[in-house]
Amino acid sequence: MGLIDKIRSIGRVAEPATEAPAQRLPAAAGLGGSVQVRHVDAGSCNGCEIEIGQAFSPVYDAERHGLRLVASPRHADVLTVTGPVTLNMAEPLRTTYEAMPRPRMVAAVGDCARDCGMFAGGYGVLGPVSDVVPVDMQVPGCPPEPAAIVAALRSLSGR
Amino acid sequence: MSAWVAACVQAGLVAAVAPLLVGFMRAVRARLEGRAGGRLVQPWRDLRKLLRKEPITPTGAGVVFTAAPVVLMATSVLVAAAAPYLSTRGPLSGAADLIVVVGLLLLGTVALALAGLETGTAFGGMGASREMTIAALVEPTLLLSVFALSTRVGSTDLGAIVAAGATDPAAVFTPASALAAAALAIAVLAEAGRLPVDNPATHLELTMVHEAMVLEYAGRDLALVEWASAMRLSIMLGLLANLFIPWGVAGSLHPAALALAAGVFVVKLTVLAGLLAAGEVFLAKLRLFRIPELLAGSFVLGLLAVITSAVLA
Amino acid sequence: MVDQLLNLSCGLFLLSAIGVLWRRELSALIALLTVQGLALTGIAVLLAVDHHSVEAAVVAVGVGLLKAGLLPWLLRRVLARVPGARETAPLVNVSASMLAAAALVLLAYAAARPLVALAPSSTARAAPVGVAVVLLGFFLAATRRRAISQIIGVLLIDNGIAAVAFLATGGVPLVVELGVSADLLLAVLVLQVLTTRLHAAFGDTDLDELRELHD
Amino acid sequence: MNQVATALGVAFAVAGVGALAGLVVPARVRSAAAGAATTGVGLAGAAAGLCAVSGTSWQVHLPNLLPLAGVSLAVDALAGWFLLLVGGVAAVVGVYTVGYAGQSGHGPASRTALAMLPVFVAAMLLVPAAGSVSTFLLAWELMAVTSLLLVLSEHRHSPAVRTAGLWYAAMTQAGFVVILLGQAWLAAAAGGESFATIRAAGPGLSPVVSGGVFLLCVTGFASKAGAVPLHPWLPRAHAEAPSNVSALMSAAMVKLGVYGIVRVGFDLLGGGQRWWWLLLGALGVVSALYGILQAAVATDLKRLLAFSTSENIGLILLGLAAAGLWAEAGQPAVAGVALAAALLHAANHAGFKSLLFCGAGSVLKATGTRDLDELGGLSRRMPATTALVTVGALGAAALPPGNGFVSEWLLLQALLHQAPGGGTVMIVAAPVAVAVVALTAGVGVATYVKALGTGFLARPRSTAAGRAVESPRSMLAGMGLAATVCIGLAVVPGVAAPALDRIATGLRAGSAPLPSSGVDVRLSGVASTISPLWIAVGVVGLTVGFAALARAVGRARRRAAPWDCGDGPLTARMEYTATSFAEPLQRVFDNVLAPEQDVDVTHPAESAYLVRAVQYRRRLPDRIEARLYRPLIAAVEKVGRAARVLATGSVHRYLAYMLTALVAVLVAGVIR
Repeated sequence: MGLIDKIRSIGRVAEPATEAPAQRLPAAAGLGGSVQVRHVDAGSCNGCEIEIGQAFSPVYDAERHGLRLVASPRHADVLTVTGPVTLNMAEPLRTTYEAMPRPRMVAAVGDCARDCGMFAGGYGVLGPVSDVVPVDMQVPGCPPEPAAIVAALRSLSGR
Repeated sequence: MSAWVAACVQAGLVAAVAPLLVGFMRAVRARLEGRAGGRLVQPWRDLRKLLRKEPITPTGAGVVFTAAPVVLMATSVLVAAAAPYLSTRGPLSGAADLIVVVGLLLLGTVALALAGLETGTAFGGMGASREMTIAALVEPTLLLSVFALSTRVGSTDLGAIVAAGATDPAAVFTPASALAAAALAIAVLAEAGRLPVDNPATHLELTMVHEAMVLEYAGRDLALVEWASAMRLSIMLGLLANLFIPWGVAGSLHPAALALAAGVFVVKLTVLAGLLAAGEVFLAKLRLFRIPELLAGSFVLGLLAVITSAVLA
Repeated sequence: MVDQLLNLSCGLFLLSAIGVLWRRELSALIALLTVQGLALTGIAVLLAVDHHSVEAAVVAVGVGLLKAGLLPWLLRRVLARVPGARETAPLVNVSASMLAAAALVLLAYAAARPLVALAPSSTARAAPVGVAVVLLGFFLAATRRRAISQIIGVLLIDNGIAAVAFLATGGVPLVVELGVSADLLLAVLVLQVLTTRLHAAFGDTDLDELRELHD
Repeated sequence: MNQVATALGVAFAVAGVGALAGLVVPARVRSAAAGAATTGVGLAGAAAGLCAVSGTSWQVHLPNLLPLAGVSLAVDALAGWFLLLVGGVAAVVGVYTVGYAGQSGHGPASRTALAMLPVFVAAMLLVPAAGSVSTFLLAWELMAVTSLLLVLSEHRHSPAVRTAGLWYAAMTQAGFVVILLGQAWLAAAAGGESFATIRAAGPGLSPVVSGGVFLLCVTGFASKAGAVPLHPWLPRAHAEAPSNVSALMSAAMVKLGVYGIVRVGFDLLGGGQRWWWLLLGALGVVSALYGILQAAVATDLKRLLAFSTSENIGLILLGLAAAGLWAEAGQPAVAGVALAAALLHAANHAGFKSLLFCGAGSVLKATGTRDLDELGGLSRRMPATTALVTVGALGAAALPPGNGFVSEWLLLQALLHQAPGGGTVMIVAAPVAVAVVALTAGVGVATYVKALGTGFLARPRSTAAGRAVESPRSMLAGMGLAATVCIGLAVVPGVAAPALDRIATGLRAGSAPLPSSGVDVRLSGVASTISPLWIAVGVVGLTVGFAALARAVGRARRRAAPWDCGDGPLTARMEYTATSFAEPLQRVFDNVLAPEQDVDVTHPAESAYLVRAVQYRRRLPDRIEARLYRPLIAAVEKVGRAARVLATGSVHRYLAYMLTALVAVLVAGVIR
């Protein structure tokens, strides 16, 4: 019965939610408060992955805002992309975007995804995400804080 | 005539409640994990959005792929309309047979499995293969518990079984029905793809059973699949509830009685779903080849149920 | 009312035996054994209430203390001393042994029908449960490798015999029950020592390795 | 003149003409002629059966048609049911044969094959029509010989056909001998060889005699019916025979084994003791489980169908056993339900299995392979065939609204019903039987999902499958006919109720099982109802409705490459094959199937941690055959070799043998 005691002693770890964003991104109007997220690591250093993982962890609990990570791009509305797009990941990124049903959006998470950050000009780097797929929103930071990621995604779900 | 109306109302009720039930189970799980969790209506929001999005057919897939979600939905709705959830006197007495219900649910599973194979992806085939294996092994348990329940009444008609139970409580609290309930509960877990047989929340394809078959579905198709799956869960929990807690089911078709029955039914569903969700927090998914052990156990429970019902009866 | 409760405790009694065959974790096995002890106690108490006999009640209390209290505690201690043994090592895989259990229970019911026909009372109708548990106990002891599984098997057999005695005759003399229980206690203690020695000698409690003592 | 007589007369006449035509007409039109003749025979036989099941019985004795006993025919409702069954199958197969045999002039279109086809059908019609032991045995042997010739019709193509023929010949002749002994004993004990006399004397026979006769007859009939463990000929013959012949054998001929058991067990011997039916039930249980498990792991499409025949026979035998037990326990109503379930399932199986074997034939013709691992993608290349096969598979999987479902529902009702008088045996046997039926149904569903999903859906796994073309119209027509029958049986099985009632009451086995069954199926002994029509209407209607609704609202559908995890396009080699689909089931039932599999991993020279190639091989030998028949065959061979010593080849030696034999006989005569 150890688990029950743990549950009781820990209680609720999710931090109190801030109020919902004032306006929702116009492109996300059709989603009606439900946002499924598919993630692609286009060549990141995994710093952003850790932060995204945190965003869906019990502490930040993105699920309460109608956000969910899904297992297939076919189920997804938003593609979160991290890192500078490397030569090898450009095609997979394009296929993933193609596999998503319309309306679909792309969120470039982290400075590398916006402008290749410190990897700009690297021999294996093709360019920022916007060179490969149309980007609808960007989350600055190296890495961006989970709160920032959650806030950005909330501007899609509107809750 | 009114019987048909009642059936439609019942189907509508199940269809409306099922996503909420899923939302409720997610909420319970979230609370036990220390999270705040989403709203109850979140699954409904998801469905609404998915219905608006475009469906995608993989190249090379044909009519089977597009038909499967619809067949799944049709079978679920038919069962939801026929089974005695609100009143024991449904219009489709010939379809409210327990064996027919099992067959119809299996038909939905088969449609989805064929669709998984039709996509030609490795994951689709894997999911289909695993789903059919589990379905095949669940069948004996299901029918043995049917046996145990029907010997009490001398009929496999769901309405008759529920009515008999409601009129004679002593016949419900027997070892036989307790064993049958346990066996049926495990079978329901397996059929509905819940832990420990299948993890509905997994993202790792190699551990998927049900999810692997629907990886290719998008938009409207996915909405139908998820809605139908939610309905199947409610359908089976509802059967479990009404077969073993048969009170509050209307014996007539009077609107007031039906309304009351609806309330009671929703409460039963909520309780069962809450228990299931809370239990899942304590469980881990079984290895695929440990699942036969679980089902063999439930099979023995079903057999014991039959024996005891035959001997003690 | 008493009949209903009696049936339920009989069902529990049988279920726990099945569960012992079903689960792999030894700790779970011991927990199930405790449950079974409680169910047996329940049966005894109900019968005592049924017959309004004080002696039977005393027996029931004794049974409860022994089967649901002392023996599981001893087994936990054995388990604690043998760190390696977390799961049973079945010689027959679990699915197969479940089917075998089904067959054994069928056999028990078929075989015990004359007994039931002899005294068609609700208590006698539950007697096959005891027979089934005896068979299951033998099966467990025969098809599990760890010494603790053997102990548990023996305990199942004893529980089954006790249940048959209670249900068929409506209670055994206090002396007999106490004597049997004393023997059992002794057996458990011996096996406990054996297990620990075995562990010390081989670092394992796999009884198949006792064969090495022959040659 | 009685209609049954007329119809049967027409049937036999057409058969003669057809055989002649098959022999004389040129190869161009040969298959058309023979096919038409077969259809004619089939339709006439079906007409006779229809008259018989609707109440007009007929019997005649023609003493001087044959020497000694002559020929006597007697057609009652039971015989009519099987006449109808055989005739229907033959009508379907006849139409199918026209396109299937083609105009090549060899193989299934060879002179013998096409000439034999109508004769084979006529022989199968003669078996249930026989009214005396001698006529029955004659018809049975005629059926065996003609079917053997048909099985061998492709013997030039592969040696496998020859071994199959050998197995079939050996087992069917052995079965015939056993039946001969049984029926001769019966006739001798009853003091007359016409079924009427035996029927009168049957119940009065001593239990030893009747038990022995039942054992002998059941052994022979069960081997013809392909019940495990008397089945090894079946997967071979069904797989290697031309598909139209496989359809005839699996859908019609095998059922005559069932007919024999019903005729002897229920009719001639008039019920019997409990152990008969327990034995039959055990046979059914074993056949059902073993058959479906072998089918589930088979990758050869026709082998799969053949083993599924064993499974369905098992279910039918289970139904008969239940009927016998309930009748013996004094529960005529439930016994009637069980009997109805068995007979209805026989009809259903005839429907969907003829359809499925024809479908397998079309696939084989179009792609040249029966291996499911090589097939796939046919739903695009052969849409009509795929649709028709789907109807058959739905029935074979016993899913609503398929036709197999109704009969399995009836069977379950008969088993689920715990009537008083069953006693301990039924209390123990019924749950086991129910569990077996359930497991069989479950594995059966998986089996047919495999057959349909890996054989017809997804992408082609071989160039041959990729080049498949739709079959000619006549083949589709034949399959369409079968599909129509299947759908009819699935939606309104109530139409068969009067016939089944008449049979059950006629057999003294049970009271009318399905009184007042129209759209719904109502049982007399059991308080359960099923309305297949409404279930079908509900499923189809709701499906169509939802599809229309979904199409009406929402966005347009888009086609996109299947999701490949972003890593290159998916090839056919990445698909799940039939083998991989069945792998979990094979693992679960490892102890029963005992597969032989080995994995060789070859490493490159530089490092043992790298892998150059992995080779996986799996064989699933028929375990019963390996354990039971191989030793037997070895022993027989040893005896044969020993006997060779006597045969040195010198004529004088042989003449000496004859002389000694003659003398011995005479001496024996003198001594007595």
